[in-house]
Amino acid sequence: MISEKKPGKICRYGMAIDLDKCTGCGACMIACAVENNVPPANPAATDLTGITWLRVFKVDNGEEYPRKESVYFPMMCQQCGVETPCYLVCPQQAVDVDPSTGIVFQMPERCLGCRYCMAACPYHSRYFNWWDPKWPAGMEKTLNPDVAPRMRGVVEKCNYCHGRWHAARERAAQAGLKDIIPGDYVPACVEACPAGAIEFGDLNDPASAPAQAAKDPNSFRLLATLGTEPKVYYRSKRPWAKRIGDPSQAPGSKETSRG
Amino acid sequence: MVPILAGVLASLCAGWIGFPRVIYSSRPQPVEFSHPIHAHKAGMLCVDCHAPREDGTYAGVPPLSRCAGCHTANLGPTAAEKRFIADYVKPKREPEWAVYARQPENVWFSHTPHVRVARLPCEQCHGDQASSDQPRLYQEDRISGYSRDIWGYRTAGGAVPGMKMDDCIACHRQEGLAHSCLDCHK
Amino acid sequence: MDRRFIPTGVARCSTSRFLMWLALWAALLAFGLYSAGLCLVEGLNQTHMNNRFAFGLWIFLDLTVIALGAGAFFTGFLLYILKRKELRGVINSAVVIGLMCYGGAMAVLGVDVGQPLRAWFTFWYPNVHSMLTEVTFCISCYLTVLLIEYLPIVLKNRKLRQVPHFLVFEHELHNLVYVFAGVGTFLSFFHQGSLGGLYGVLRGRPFAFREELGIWPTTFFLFILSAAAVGPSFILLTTWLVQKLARKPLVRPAVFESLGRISGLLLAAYVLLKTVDTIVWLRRTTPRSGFLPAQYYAWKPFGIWLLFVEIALFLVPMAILLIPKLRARTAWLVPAAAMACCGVALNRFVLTIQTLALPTLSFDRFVYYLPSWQETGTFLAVVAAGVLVYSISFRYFVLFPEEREL
Amino acid sequence: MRNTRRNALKFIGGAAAGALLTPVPWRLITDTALWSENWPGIPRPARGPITARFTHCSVCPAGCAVRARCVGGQPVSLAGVVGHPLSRGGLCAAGVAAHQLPYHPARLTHGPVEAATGAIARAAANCNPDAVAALAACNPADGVAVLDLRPGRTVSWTYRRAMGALKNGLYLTAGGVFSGAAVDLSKARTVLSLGAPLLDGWGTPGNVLAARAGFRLIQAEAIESRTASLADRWLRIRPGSASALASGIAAALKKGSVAKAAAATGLTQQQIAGLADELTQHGPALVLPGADCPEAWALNELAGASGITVVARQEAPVPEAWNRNCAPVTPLASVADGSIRTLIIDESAPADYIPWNAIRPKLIADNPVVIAFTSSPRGYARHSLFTLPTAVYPETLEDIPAAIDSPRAAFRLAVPLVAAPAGVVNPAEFVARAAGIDATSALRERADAIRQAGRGVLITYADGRTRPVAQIAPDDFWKALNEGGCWLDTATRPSAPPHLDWAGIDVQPAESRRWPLVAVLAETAIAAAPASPLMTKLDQESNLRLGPGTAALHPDAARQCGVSDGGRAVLETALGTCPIRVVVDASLPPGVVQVAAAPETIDICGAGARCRVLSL
Repeated sequence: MISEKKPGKICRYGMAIDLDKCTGCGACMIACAVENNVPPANPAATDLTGITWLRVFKVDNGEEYPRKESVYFPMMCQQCGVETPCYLVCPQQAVDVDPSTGIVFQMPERCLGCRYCMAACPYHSRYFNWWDPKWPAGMEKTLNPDVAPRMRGVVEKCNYCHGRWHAARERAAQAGLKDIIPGDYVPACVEACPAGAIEFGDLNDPASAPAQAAKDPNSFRLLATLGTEPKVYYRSKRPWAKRIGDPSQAPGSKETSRG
Repeated sequence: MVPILAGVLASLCAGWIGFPRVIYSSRPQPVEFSHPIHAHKAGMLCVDCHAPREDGTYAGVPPLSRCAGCHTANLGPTAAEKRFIADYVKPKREPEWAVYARQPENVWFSHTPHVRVARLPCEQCHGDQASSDQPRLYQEDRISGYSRDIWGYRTAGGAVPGMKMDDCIACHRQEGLAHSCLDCHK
Repeated sequence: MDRRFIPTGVARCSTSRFLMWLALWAALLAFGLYSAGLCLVEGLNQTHMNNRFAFGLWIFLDLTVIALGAGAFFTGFLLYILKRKELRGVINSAVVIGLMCYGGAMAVLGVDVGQPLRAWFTFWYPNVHSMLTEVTFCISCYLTVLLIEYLPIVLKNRKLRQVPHFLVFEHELHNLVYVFAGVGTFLSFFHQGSLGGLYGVLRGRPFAFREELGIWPTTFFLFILSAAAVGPSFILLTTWLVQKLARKPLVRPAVFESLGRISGLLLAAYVLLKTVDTIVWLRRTTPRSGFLPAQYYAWKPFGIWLLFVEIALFLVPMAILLIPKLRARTAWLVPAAAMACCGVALNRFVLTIQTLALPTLSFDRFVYYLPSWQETGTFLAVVAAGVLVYSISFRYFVLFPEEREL
Repeated sequence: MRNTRRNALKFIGGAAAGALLTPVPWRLITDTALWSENWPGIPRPARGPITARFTHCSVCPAGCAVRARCVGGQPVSLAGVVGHPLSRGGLCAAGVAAHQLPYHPARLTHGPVEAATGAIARAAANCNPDAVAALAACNPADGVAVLDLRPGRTVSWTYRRAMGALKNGLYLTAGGVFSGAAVDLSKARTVLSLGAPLLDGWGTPGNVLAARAGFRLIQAEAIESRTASLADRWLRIRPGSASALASGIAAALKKGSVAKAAAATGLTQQQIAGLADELTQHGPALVLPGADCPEAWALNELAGASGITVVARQEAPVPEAWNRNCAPVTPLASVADGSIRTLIIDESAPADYIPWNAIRPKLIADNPVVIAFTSSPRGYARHSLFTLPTAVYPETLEDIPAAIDSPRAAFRLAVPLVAAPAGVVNPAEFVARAAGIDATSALRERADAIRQAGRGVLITYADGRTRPVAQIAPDDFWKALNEGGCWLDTATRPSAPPHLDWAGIDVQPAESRRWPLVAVLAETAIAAAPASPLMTKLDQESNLRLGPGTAALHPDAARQCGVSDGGRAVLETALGTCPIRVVVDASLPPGVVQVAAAPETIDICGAGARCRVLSL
C-alpha cells in the first residue's frame, strides 16, 4: 500500500450468504462475469482452467436417499483480513489490500503470472488466464468500462466488484461527498441474486448484514481455523451444513456429484 | 584507452540525444486549432466547449457538432479554417483528435471528484492550453503505445505538467488521500 | 583436429565420437527448446497445469536441481573455508554442475511465469514479505557468482592461456576465489532456505505450513541442511558417472570417501531434525490449523507409504555412508549416494506436488495432474543443456586436476 | 588511432559499458513490459455517458422487468427492477447476460434463403407480401397456417387477423393443458410438483421465490433435480412413473385402489394415499405436472384447487375491431394430419419447443413449405425450407403477456435497446402484408384499448410510482410503457380454468431390453433459444448445470453402456439419434440418462422417453 495514512471513513466490507436461500440458479456467476469483463470459456477450458470469480458448488451431507440433503454453496474470494496469504506471498506487490475498504485486489498489469498466490490460497478462488481472452465478434461492445480486461498469463479474482466501488465514489463526488453513500456500493452478485441469498455491507457497521451474521450462531466462515479472518460469512440452519467450513471434514471421501 | 572512451561517448550521445527522438512517433493534430483565438478573440471559456456532463464526468473532446455550431462557413480568412470546413464540417467527418492525456486502460480516473470536490483548475493538470496557438505534436511511445504526456520523459521545456502515475501520487500524498494502488487502479 | 584445445597430459575420445555424443543431446535440446517456445508463444495452456495445480513439473524440477546443485557451493565452502584440501580434485566439476543446475532452474522459471516480460518487476517492486522475492534475488546473485567461478576454469584452457591478459585476469580471479566461495556460500544457504520457506509459509496449505523459528518456517533450515547433505552425494554420483563414461579414474578414492562421509554426517543431522519437525507438525501445527493429520494421507495415491519411503531414502544412505566399511566399497557408496539424491527429490516432490494435490475444503475434490509433452520437453531441455555444457567443459577444460597424476 | 580488430573490440566494449549509463536499456525493458499491458487482442471497453434504461426480458415468457446499465446507449449489464410486483427484482442466469444475445456467434443475421424455389424465396429476400398471398391462395384445398409458440401477444392477434383474412388460414398454438390457465402461488399452502422444475426457472423466477415461503413443496421426481434438492420433501419415484403416480393420487382422491400406482412408482400405498390427504387437508393445494404427465393437471380439479390456486389466464384488453374476422385459436393437436401446405413458425420469441415429430404429420406429405422466423440455427431452422432471420432481445419491440404464474392480466413491452442488424425480418409485418392487413401500429392500438378500458394500474420503474390508468392520458400511457412501465390489471374475481376431463392413464411400458434407460430432460428453462456465450461459466467452467449437448449417467449405467466421463457417445430413441458428451454423475439413479434440453434432444426424446446410449 502507498501510505498508512487513512483519511475518510474506514470500512471492512464483507458478505453474509444464506445457504438456505440459495437455489443454485447461477445468476450470480453470470452477473459476476458480465460485470468484470470475464470472457467466455476457451473451447478447451474445463472447470479447472476456467475463470469463475464466483463459483456455486453443490454440497450434500453424504447421506443416501431419503436422508440426503444438499445445499448450493457460492464461493468467491473470502477477502482474508489478516495474514492474507496471497498478499504476503506475491513477489512484486501485484496483490494489494486497501486499508480503507479491506478489499484484497489483484493488479493484473503488475502480475507476472508466477501463480504463487494461487498455491497460497486455501479457497482456490484465484484464477489464471491460461488463454488469451476472446469475445465473439461484436460482444466486446458489452464490456464494462469500469473494469480493465485482463491479458493472458496473469492471475485474477473477485474484488467485490471494485469498479462499482469506484463508480460509487464518483457518485458520492457528484453529491460533493468524500465518502461513499452507504448502500450505494453493492457487488453484482448481490444485486443479481433473485433469492436475496447474498448480502453485502461494512463489518465495521454493527447494523450491516455481515456484522449481524458475524454474531449469528448459525453462521460460519470457511477454514476460519487457519486464522486468516475471512470476511465472508455463511449461514444455514442445517447442522451438517454448518460443518462445511470446518477443515477437519476435508477428505470429503464421498464421491462428489455434479453440482 | 582511446577507443574505449570513444565507444562510451558514442553510446552516451546516442542514448541521451538520439534515443528520446527515436522512441516516440509524432503526429500533428488533424486541425490547426488555436485556443487563444477562441479564448481571447471569441472570449469563450473552457467549459463552453469542454463542458462536463450533468453528473460532472468529462464529456470528452467536443464533437464536430459543437464546432459546426459556429463554423458553418468560414469565420476567418485563415487557410487552416478553410481546410477545417472543407475536410470536416462539410463532409460531417469527426476530426480524429489525439488525446494527450488518455490514461492506460487500468487507470480509473474521473474528473468529478477532482473538479467538483477538490475544485482543481484545468490548468493544474492539463497546463495552460489557452496560450498554445498551435496544437502540440502528439507523441506516442512506439513500443508501449502510451502518450508521452502520461508515459515517458517530460515534454519539451516541461510546458505541460506530467500526467504520469508519479504526478498523481505526489498530489494525492500531499493531500493525504493516498490509501493504496486501488484508489486509482481498476 | 581440436587437439590444440584439449588440456595437455589427458586423453580424450576422438573428435568424431565426441561430436556424435554432442549431436545426440543437441537433438534433445532442440526438441526441448521447441516445447519451451510453444509455452512462451501460445501461453501456458500448452501445459497440463491448472488453477488447482498452479505449479507442476517445473517447480518440482527447480527445487530438485537446486538442491542437487548445492554440491557446488558446499564443496567450495568445505574446500576454501574449511580447508578440506582433498576436495580440490572435484571443485571444478562441482562448479560446472552447480552452474548447470542453477542456470537450468532460472531458464525454466522464465518459461513457467505467464508474463516473462514483467519478471524484472520483482527487482523493482519487491515485496519483502515474499519468500519468492528472496529466492529470485539470491538465485540470480548466486548464478552470477557461479559464472565468475566458472570463468577461471574456461580461461585455464590451453589455447586461451596464450592471451596474456586472460592469464593475468584468471590469476586475479583465482586470488579472489575465497571471497566468491564465501559470498556463494552465504547466498546459497539463504536461497536454499527461502526455497524451503516458499512452501513452509503457506498458511493456507496446512500440509506444507510449518511453525516458525524466528521469521522463517522450519522448512527454511531443513532445506539448507538437506541440500548441504545431498550436494556432496550428487558430486560423488556425477564424478563416478563421468569416470565410468571416460573409462578412467579422475580423482583419488579418498575424495569419494570424504564426500561420502560428509554426506553421511549431514544426513544424520537432517534426519534427526526432520523427525523432530515432522512430529511437531503432526502433533501441534496441523491440529492448530483445524486439520487432522489423517487427511493428508487419505487420498490415493498419496498414502502414508510416501512418508515412510521418504524416511527410508534418507535413513538407509545415512547408515551406509556412516559405516566406514561399507563406505569404502563403491558398490555400497554409489547406490547410497543415489538413494540420498532420490530422497531429496522425493522430499521436494512431496512438498510441491502433494501440497497442491490435497484438497483444503470439505466439498473439494482430489485433482490429478500429469505433465504435458511440452512440459516434459522443457524439462528435458535443461538436462540436455546440462550434459552438453558439462561434456564440452570436461573435454576442453580441467575439471579434475588430479586426472593427470592418476 | 589505427583501425585494428583489437580497437574495434575495445570500441564495442566501451559502447556497451556506456550504454548502461544511458536510459536505453532500462527504457526498453520497461516499454516491453508495458507493451504486454495492451498487446494485440485485448479489447478496449468503449466509454461514454452512463444511463439506466428499462425494458422487459423477452427471452422466456416470464417477461421479467429489467434495468439496463447503458454506456453511450449500449447496454453493458442487466439487473432486475427492485420491488416489481410480478418479477420481484429477479432475473435468471440467462436473463442477466441476455444483452449479449445480438452478438451470439451462432446467431442468424441473413437467412439461408433458397433462391431456387421462386416466389417464396423472393418473398423472403425482399419481404414481398404478394408472393406469400399468391402462394396461399394458389390452391384453395391446402391451407396456410401460422404456428405461434408464445400466444397472447399483440403479434399473436396480428397472426389471427391475418389468418382470418386469408383463405383457409389457420392460427395454431401448442395447446396443452396450461393454455388458458394460470396459477396463483401466493394462495397455495401445499404444492405437489410431479417433476416440474418449479424452483429452476418455472414461471417467473422472482415471483416463485417470493411465494416460496408460503407453501410446502413436495417434489415427486426420479432424480434429485435442483427443485427436488430444494423441496421440503422429495419423493424419489421410478423413472417415467409420474403419470402412474398422478393416477394413483386421483384414485386415492376418489377413494379407489392405489395398488397399481404403488407398484409402478415404487412408493408405498400409504405414501400415495398420504399425498392425496395432504392435498385435501392442507389446502389450498396446487398440483404442477411435469412434462411427462400433463394430464396430472386435472388433479387440481379433484383436489378442489380450481378457482383458487388454478384460475383462468387473464388477457389484456384488445381493440374491438380485432375480434371481428380473426381466425380462432386452434391447438396443433386438433389439426387433421396432412392438411397444411404452408406452415409459418414464429420462433422469434422463444417458448417451449414443440418436437418436430408433433408438427410434421400435420403437413402435407410431399414438399410442404415451412417458413421459420428465428435467429437460431438450432430450432426449426433445421426442418424449414426457408429460414428468415429475426431481431433478438434486446433489439425487438414487442409485448409480453402475463406469465402462467400471474393470475392478473399484464401488459409490458420489450423495447429495443440496440439497433437490429440490416436484413432481419419482422414476422408480424411479413404475415400481415402477406394477408394484406395493416398491423404496423398494432401495439399502440392495443395500448390505447387498455387505456380506454380504464381498468388497472400503471407502474413506472424510473420513479417507482403506481397510478390508476384512468388518470393517465393515452400518449403518456404509451410513453410510460416505452420508457419502462407495466400495466397491471386490478385483481378480478378469479374464474375457473377450462375444465379438463380426467383421462385414463396408461402406465409407462415396462423396461425393454432394447431401451434400458429413461431420458429425463434437464435445464428446460433455457432450452429454447441459444443463451449468452457466458453460460459456459455454469456448464463448462463449473459443473453447476448440464451443458448443451451433454448427458449425465450413473457410473454403473455408464459402465454398462461402455462410456466414460467426458467421452463422446450417441443417444438413441425410437425417434432417432443425437450425439452427446457423457458426464458421469453418481447422484443419478442408474436407470436414467439426464439429457440437456435442446431442440435437437427434444426432437428425439420427449419427456420420459425410453432410450439407450451407444459409445463411439
